[in-house]
Amino acid sequence: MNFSRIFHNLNYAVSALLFLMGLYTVTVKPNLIKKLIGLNIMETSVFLLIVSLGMIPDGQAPIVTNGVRPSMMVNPIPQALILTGIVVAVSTTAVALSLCIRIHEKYDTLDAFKIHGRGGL
Amino acid sequence: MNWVLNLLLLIFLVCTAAAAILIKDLLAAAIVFSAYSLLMAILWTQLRAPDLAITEAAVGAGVTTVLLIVTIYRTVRKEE
Amino acid sequence: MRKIMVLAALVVIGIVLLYAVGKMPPMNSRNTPDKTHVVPRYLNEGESEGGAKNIITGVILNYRGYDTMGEVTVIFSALCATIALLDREKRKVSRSGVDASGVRASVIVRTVVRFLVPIVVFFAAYMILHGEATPGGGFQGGAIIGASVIIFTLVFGLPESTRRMPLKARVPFESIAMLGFLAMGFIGIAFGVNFLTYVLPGLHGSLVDTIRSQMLMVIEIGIGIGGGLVFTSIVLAMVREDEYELQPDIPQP
Amino acid sequence: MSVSAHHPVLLVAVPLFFAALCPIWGMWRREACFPWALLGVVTTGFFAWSLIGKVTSTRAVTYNAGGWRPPWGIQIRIDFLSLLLICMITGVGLMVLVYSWRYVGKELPPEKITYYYTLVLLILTAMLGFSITGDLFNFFVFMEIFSITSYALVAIVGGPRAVRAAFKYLLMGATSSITVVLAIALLYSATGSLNMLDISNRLKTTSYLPVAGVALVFFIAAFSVKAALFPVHVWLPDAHSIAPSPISALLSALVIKMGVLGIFRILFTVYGHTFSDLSSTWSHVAGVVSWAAALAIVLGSIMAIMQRDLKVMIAYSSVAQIGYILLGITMLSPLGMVGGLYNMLAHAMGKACLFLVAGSIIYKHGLRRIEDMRGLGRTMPVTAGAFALASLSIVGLPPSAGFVAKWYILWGCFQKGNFAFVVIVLLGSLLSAIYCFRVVYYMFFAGARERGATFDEAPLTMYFPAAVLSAGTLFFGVFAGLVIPFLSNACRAVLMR
Repeated sequence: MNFSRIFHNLNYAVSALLFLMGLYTVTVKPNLIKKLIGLNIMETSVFLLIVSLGMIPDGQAPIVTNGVRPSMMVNPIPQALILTGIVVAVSTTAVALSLCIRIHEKYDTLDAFKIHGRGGL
Repeated sequence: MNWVLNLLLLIFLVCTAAAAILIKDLLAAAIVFSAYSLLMAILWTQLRAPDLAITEAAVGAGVTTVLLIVTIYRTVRKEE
Repeated sequence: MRKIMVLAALVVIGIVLLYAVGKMPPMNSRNTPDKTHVVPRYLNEGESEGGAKNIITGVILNYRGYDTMGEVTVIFSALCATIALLDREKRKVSRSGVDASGVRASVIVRTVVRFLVPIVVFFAAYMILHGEATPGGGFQGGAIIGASVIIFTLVFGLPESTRRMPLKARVPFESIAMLGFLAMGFIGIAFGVNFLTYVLPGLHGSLVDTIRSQMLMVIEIGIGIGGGLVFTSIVLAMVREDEYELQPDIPQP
Repeated sequence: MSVSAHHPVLLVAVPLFFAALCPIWGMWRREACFPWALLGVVTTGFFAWSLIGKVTSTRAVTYNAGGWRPPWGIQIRIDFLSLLLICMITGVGLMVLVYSWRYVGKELPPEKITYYYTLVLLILTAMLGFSITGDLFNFFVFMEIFSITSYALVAIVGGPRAVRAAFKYLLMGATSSITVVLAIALLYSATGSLNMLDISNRLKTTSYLPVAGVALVFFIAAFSVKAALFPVHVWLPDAHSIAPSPISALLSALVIKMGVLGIFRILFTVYGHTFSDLSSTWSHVAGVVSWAAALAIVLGSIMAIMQRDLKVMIAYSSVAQIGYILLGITMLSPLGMVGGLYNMLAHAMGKACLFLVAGSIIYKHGLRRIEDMRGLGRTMPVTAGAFALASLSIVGLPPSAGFVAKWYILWGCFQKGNFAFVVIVLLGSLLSAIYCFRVVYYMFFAGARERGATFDEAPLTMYFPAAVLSAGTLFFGVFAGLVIPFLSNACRAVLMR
């Protein structure tokens, strides 16, 4: 494993770490809202990875203004994709939270172990 | 892109994410998560993505946090 | 036991991810595959072909407009899903102008918010209309509109904001973002070009650019209004408290 | 350019238009939603129908959304597999919609009816868009639409078990969606493109193949969750058994096929060309998927036998049938792949029919337990007959479509010389015969006297769709020659290049 490359790609490594933290929360934490926070952390970590892909040295935002040549701009595609991704993330969260409200009405708890018995979700 | 600022923001990101995961009080976790989103927005301005930074600040830190808080308000606040 | 299994799985995934990170193209460099293949055309021609100074706006509305149509469908389906799960807010609620604990918001907060909300909405409108040239655009503007409604609801209570934005006025405009996309797409088909093509045949000179920017503007405004209303409706459906209906009106001080 | 050239995009735009206006109709009058949705699906079906001739005469119909050529814009690409799927989606969707009319009127609170039909239209739109797109990120966007709508549709009635199952489904589904984005990001960093065919070309020359290999693993893992492949199938029995029956039919017949389509597209369309470094990773992944599928066949069938609730049994049977489909696809022999893809068709019709029948029984008598089905063959002859016909297809007996599919899969196993899979396929058929014919036995032969022999059938709009679907399994069994030649051409093209 090439550690100097990993350090150079620090943003990628941190997003991998955040992804794992989110996944841990989703799978282990019993509280449903906690799980959703973990899901959101996972999502933003992937977004961080994609946005970091587009960076170039001394890059400028991809907006045509005076004094910014196209070769100085960062890659706009990841940004366009992530714009979609953020909206998708908030949509999923909204649906999940409405489900949480319903679950709390039926079970009077948000603890996965209490809702499901021993196995959890 | 400023390497020092980038590094600092990454460290803060990991700290806030860990805090949001570990804090037992869900309301506090939601607020910390909102801070996490804002840090992410700042990081994105450093990565020259102003559109995304605005979106994340409005949607991630704003709308998502409000939805979380509304849900916590309608359900339970403490993680048992 | 379960924790140990999960941790083992996470370690495996982590090693795979780290391996990928080690092999990925170096960050912050110009010669990676993603910057040499598709992007140069966007950056060089984006203003003239895509019709927006902000290249990202050009990409999301023009080059990848079909994706964005899917994206507005995602938030619309999130709204439908939320409503299907929670129902709409009830229309007749009596307890007005108080927060959850029954305490009226202080006069300072109310005054500040009364002045703040128009400014926020104005800023959102700027963002929607000016997304072509500056950071921002329909989604950002829509989210900010949604945020302003949330602030208003927090301070003045749900009944007041449902009075200001009644259900009958909201429902027809919630799907307007999709309808904007579809209308512009069908215009393209009617003119004999592909769906979501904004350069219509049979036009000359600067008229092409004008028509294109008008069409993009229609879509952008549609996304702004539709997105804002969807966020508003989701939040209003979620803050609906059934107990509100049962309690008598608290006399105003 | 004539209007017929635009049919590929109208396949998505028209149902989307109908979905967008549905809540407005519902605000005016709730009863208007059903005819409106029906009109939408019928119109969409017309576009799907009109594409059949075009796709079968050429290899693929393409359409550039926005007029941008592929690497720059999003291309819609309808090959024969997409055609098969869009015909399945519109056909089964229409039947499910017709069935919904009476069922929903009884089971759902009236204020939810508007959004029920809107969500059904949205889920059909999303599946159509997902099947015909040629762009990876567009793939993800449509996947999110049908995922979000199906989470809501599972829980729309709102019982305690339903919301619990929906949340479980949501957690697994959302995690897999995020994994798909991660994989898209990795693949984008290695190739710099989002169009599937373009990625496939660029993978030949890229110097970042290990990254693409990791992306492949994540893609397959994520789509396996959507397809409910064996170790990650745990959401399926809960969600599919507790959802309203038309929705169970929709989810089991179509939505899990989308996961299969994802695996197919990734394995063959995107990564199919790559040789050298990646080929060992690729064949390992395919091997793992085929063994998981084999395990799914056995364990899914055994779990189905152990169930006492009819809908849970049918749901576990879906796990086994998905195993057949994926086993056929990942066997890497043309015959096996034809069998796997044909089983998609057979399973879509058969499983939709079984769930609709189970729904009719719940609607009419409120019965869920298999032992309680005694004598239903007399009182509900059409419904029970449809069940028996459809279970022929699920088991794989002639002359049903399921038989053709399993025959090809078996043939593919022999061609590959893999006798373990031969045994598993035959064992799976035996086990499914046990669980299916147990129900048929109760319906027709056990204790008929306990229930009066009076004719007490479900409404016409409920038994008719089930009858049509079961007749469909028979039709495509007898006239398999209508589809098989095109499928085998497509499969050979996929495997030989």
